[in-house]
Amino acid sequence: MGGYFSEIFNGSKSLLIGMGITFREFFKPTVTVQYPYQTIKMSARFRGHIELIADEEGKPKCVVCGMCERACPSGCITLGSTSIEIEVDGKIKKKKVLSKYDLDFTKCSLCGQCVENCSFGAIEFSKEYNLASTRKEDYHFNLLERLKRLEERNA
Amino acid sequence: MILETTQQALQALFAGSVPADGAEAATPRGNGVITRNYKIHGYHLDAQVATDQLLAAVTILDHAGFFIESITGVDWIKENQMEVIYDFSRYDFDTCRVVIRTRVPRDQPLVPTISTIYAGANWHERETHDFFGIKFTGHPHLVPLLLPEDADFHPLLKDFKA
Amino acid sequence: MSLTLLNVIVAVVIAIAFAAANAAYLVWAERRGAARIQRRPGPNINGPFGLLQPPLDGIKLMTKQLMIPGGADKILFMVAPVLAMAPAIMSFVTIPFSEGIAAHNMEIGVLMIFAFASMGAMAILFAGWGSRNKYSVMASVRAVSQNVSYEIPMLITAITVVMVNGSMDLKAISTAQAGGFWHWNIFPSLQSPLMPISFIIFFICSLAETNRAPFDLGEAESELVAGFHTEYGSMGFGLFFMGEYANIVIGASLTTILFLGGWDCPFGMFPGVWWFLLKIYILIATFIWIRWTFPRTTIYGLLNLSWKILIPISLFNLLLTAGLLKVF
Amino acid sequence: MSAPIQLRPDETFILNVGPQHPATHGVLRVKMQMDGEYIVKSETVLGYIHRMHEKMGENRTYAQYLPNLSRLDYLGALGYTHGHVLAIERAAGIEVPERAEYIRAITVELNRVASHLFWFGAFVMDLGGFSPLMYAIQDREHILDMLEAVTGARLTYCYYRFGGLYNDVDDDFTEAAKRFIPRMRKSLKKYDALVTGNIIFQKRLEGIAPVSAEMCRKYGATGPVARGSGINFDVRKNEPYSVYPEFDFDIPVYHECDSMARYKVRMDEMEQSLRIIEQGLEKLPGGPIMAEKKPKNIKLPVGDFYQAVETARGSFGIRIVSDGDKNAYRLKLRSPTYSNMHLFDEACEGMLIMDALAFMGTLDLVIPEMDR
Repeated sequence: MGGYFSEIFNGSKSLLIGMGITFREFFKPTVTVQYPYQTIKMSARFRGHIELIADEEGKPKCVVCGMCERACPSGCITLGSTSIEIEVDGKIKKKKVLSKYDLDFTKCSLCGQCVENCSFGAIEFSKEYNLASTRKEDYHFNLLERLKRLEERNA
Repeated sequence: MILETTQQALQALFAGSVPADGAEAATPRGNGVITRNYKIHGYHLDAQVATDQLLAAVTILDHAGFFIESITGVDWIKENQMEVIYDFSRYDFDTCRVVIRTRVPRDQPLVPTISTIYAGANWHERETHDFFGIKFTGHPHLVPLLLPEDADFHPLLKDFKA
Repeated sequence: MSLTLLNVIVAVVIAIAFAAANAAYLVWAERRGAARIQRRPGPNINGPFGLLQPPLDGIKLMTKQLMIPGGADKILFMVAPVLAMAPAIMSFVTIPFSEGIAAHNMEIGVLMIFAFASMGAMAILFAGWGSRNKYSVMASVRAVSQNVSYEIPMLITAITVVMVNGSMDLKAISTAQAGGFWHWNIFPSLQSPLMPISFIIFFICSLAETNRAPFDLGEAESELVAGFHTEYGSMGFGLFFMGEYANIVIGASLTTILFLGGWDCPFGMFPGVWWFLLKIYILIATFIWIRWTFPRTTIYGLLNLSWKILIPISLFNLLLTAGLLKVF
Repeated sequence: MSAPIQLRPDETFILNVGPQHPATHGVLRVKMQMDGEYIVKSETVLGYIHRMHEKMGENRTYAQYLPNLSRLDYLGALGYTHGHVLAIERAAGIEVPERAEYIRAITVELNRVASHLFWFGAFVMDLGGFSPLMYAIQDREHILDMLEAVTGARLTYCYYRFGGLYNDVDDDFTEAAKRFIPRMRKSLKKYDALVTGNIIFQKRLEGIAPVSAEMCRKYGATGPVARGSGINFDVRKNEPYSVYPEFDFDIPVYHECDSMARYKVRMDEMEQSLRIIEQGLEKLPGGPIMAEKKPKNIKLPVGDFYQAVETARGSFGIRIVSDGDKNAYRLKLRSPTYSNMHLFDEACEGMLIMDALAFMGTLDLVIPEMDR
C-alpha cells in the first residue's frame, strides 16, 4: 500500500519537474533563423558546387589536364578543349584552351576529389546553396559561362 | 588464449593434415587453418573448410561463445569457384576474430545453412543468395531480401551486366 | 413559446460561432505556445503574429476534395465527423458563462453534458470502423475503451460535487460557490476534505475524455499513423479537429463550473464573464502545456491509471463526502 | 515478455507497418500478423532503399568510394568513413600522423553525440513527446555547425583521406568545441529531468522488450543494443584502433536487457563521448595532417582485409578482398543495424504493437545503412 502511494507521489513529482522545464523554456528566446527573410553566412569551407577560378586576365586557370574529370567518382564533370595558336617569343605554339566545363550537379556528391586532384588550383567550391528547382536541367551548370558572368559582374 | 583453443579445435577438423608451407600463397588455397597477422589483415584465424565441414566448424565457434558478424560471398570467376566467407568475433576482451571460408563450384553453388546454429545467419544468407545466387540448403525462407521479390539476377557476380 | 425557440436558435448560432472561433484560434494558440516551448516562433507569416493562419487553414481544408476510401462504409464515414462536432456544440447550449449568459439553463445540465460527451466515443468508433483501415479500427477500439473507462471516475467526481452543492444545475452549482475562492468547490471544506484531489482527477479525466496528450491513444501518430482519422481529409478532418478543440473548451468550462466557482472572482469582487473566460483559458493553456511536455502513455498504463488509481480514489472520496454530508 | 493473454493464431490479421510509417524512420516494412493489438508473428522486409553500395565499391577506386560511405548512415557518417580509411591504411601500410588521428577521433565522437541526440529526439517522438526532439536538434545543430566549419558539409561528410585529412582544424573549431562541452552537459541534465525521470516514459520502457545476451550473440547484435543486454562490448575498447587507447573513457553497460537499458546506454555514451572530445582537445598534438609517404593512386596488396569500428549504431565492419588492382575485387560492408534489426522479428512476438514500435525505436534504425 505504501508503494502504491509513493509511486503516485513520485510519478506526479516527475511530471511536475518536466512541466517546470518546459515552462522555463517557454520564456527563453527563439533560436531559429527565419530563412527566406534572414540568412546566415556560410562557413569558409562550405562546399557548394565547384567553380572555376580565373587568372589575372579573367581567363580560367584551367589547363584542361582532365584530372578532375578522371577523379570524379560519379562522372559529373565534362571537359572540352580547343587548340589555339599563340605566339611565344616569336615562335608559334599550339596551346589547349578550355572550351567547355560542364558540371552535372545532379550526380555530384561534393566529395572534393576534383578540387583535391587539381594541381593548378583552378577550381574551388562556391558558397551557393540556394539551388532549389523542379527541373533537372537547372542543375547542369556551364561553369565557363558562369565564370564569364562573374567576371563581368566584378569588372 | 581463446585463439589457441579455437585454432586447435578447428585444426582437429582436418585430422592431422597439417597445411604445407606456402599454403597461403597457393591459388586456390587448400583447406586448413592459417593464423593471420592481425595488424595487417584485421583478423586472427583464417580457416578454409570443405562444404561438409562447415557445420562442424561453426558449431565449434558457437560452443566457444563467438557471435556472428557477417556472411558474404566472393565470386572467383577465374577459378570458376565461389567463396562464402563467415566472420565471427567475440564479445569479451579475449579478442579473436575468426574467418571461416568455404569454396563451392560456380555452376553448383550449394552450401548448408548455418541459420539452425546462428539464427542471425538467416538474413546474411538471404543477402548472399540475393547477390551471388548461392543456395543455402535447408534455409527456411530463401527469398530475396534486399533485392525485389521477383529478382532473378545476382548483381555481384563478376559476369553480371546491368 | 416562440420566443424561447428564437432564443435557442440565436443561442445555438452563437454557440457554433463561439465553438468555431475557439477551435480555430486555439489551434493558433496551441501552435504558437508549442513553438515557444520548443524555442521557435511558430506561425508568424500570415498576418500580425500569424493571426490569419487559422482562417487560411480553414479555407485550405474547405477547398480540398473529400475523399472516401474504396470499400469504406460511406454512411458511417460521412456521419462520424458530424457526430464529433455536433454534440460538442450542443453542450455549449447549457453552459452558463455568467449570471445572465447561458443559452438555455437546464436543471440537469451536468447530466446533459456528460450525455453529449459520451457521443464523442461514438464518433470515433464510427470513423474508425467506417474507414476500412486496420489502423483506424485499432485506434477507435482504443479510444472507446479509454473513453469508457475515464467516464467512470469523471462521473463519480462530478457526483461528489453535485452532492455537495445539492444540484445538477450548472448555474446553481456556480452560484453556490460565489464569494471568493474559499467558497469554491476545489477548496477543501469540512464536508468534502478531498476536493483538491477530486479536481485533479477530474482534470486528468477531461484530458483523457478529449483524447489529448498524454492520452491521445486514438491518434497515436507514431504507431497508428493518424489513428481514427487516418483516412479523413478536407473538412472531414477539419470537423474532427474542431470537435477536439470544442471538447477541450467544454472540458475546461465544466472544470471551471464544478470546481473553480464559474464566473466568480477569487476575491469576491466584480464577478462576471471575464473571470469565467480567464479561468477556462488558463485551464486550456495547461492542456497545451501538458501536451507538449509528456510522451504518450501506453494503453494498459492508461487503463491501469483509471481502474487502479482514479476510480478507487474517487469512489473513496464519494463515500467519504456522502458520510460527512450526513454528519454535518 | 510472453503475452498476458492467450493468443489465437487462427484469428489474426496482417498489419503492414511501412514502407511508409512514422515509426520506421524511413522505408522499412514490417509485416505483422496481429491478434488485436498483440503481435503473433512478424516478418521484416528490407530493401526499399537498397543501392548496391558493394557493387559500387568494385567499380570505383578506393578514393572514389569515399563519398559512398557517408551515404550509408546519414546521422553518424564520419564513423563509417573512418572505418573505410582505416581499412585501406591498414592494408596499404600507411602511417597516419598523430594529429590527424586525434582530429578524426574528436570529429567521430562529435558525430556520435549528434547521432545519439537525433536518436534521442526521434525516439521520444516515437513515444509521443515532441518537444525533446526540438531540444535535441538545437544541441545537434551546434555540432553540425562545428563540423560544417571543418569539413564543409553538414551531413554527408567526405573529410577523411587515406593517410590523413582533407584539411586541418583551426582554433575556432577547438574553441567552439570547448564551449560546446559544458553546454551539452547542461542539456543532458535537462533531458534527464524532462524525459528519463518522467514516470510515463519509465512505464513505457522498463521491463519492455527484453533481449537476452544469448539472443544478441546468436544474431550478432552490437553497439548499444548489446550493451543494454549486459554485454561489455565496444570495438573502441575490445579491439582498440586509431588513438582510442590514449583516452580515458568508460563503456556504459546495463544488465536489465529492456528498452530502458538500451536508452540509458546511449544517454551515458553521450557523456563518455564528451569526455573523449575533452581529452582529445587537450592532448591535440601539432604537426602534419597528412602522411608524407603516400602513393597517389592507392593499390592494395593481394589479400583479404577486415576493419571494424564502433559507430553510433554498433560495430561496423568493412571487408576488402583485393586482387592488387586500384579498386576492390570485393567490398563487403557489415552494417550494425542490419544485425540489430534482425532480432526484432523474434523478440517482438507476443508484444503489444505499442511496445514493439518503442522497441524498434531503441534499436536506432537508419534504413539506408541497413539496406546499403
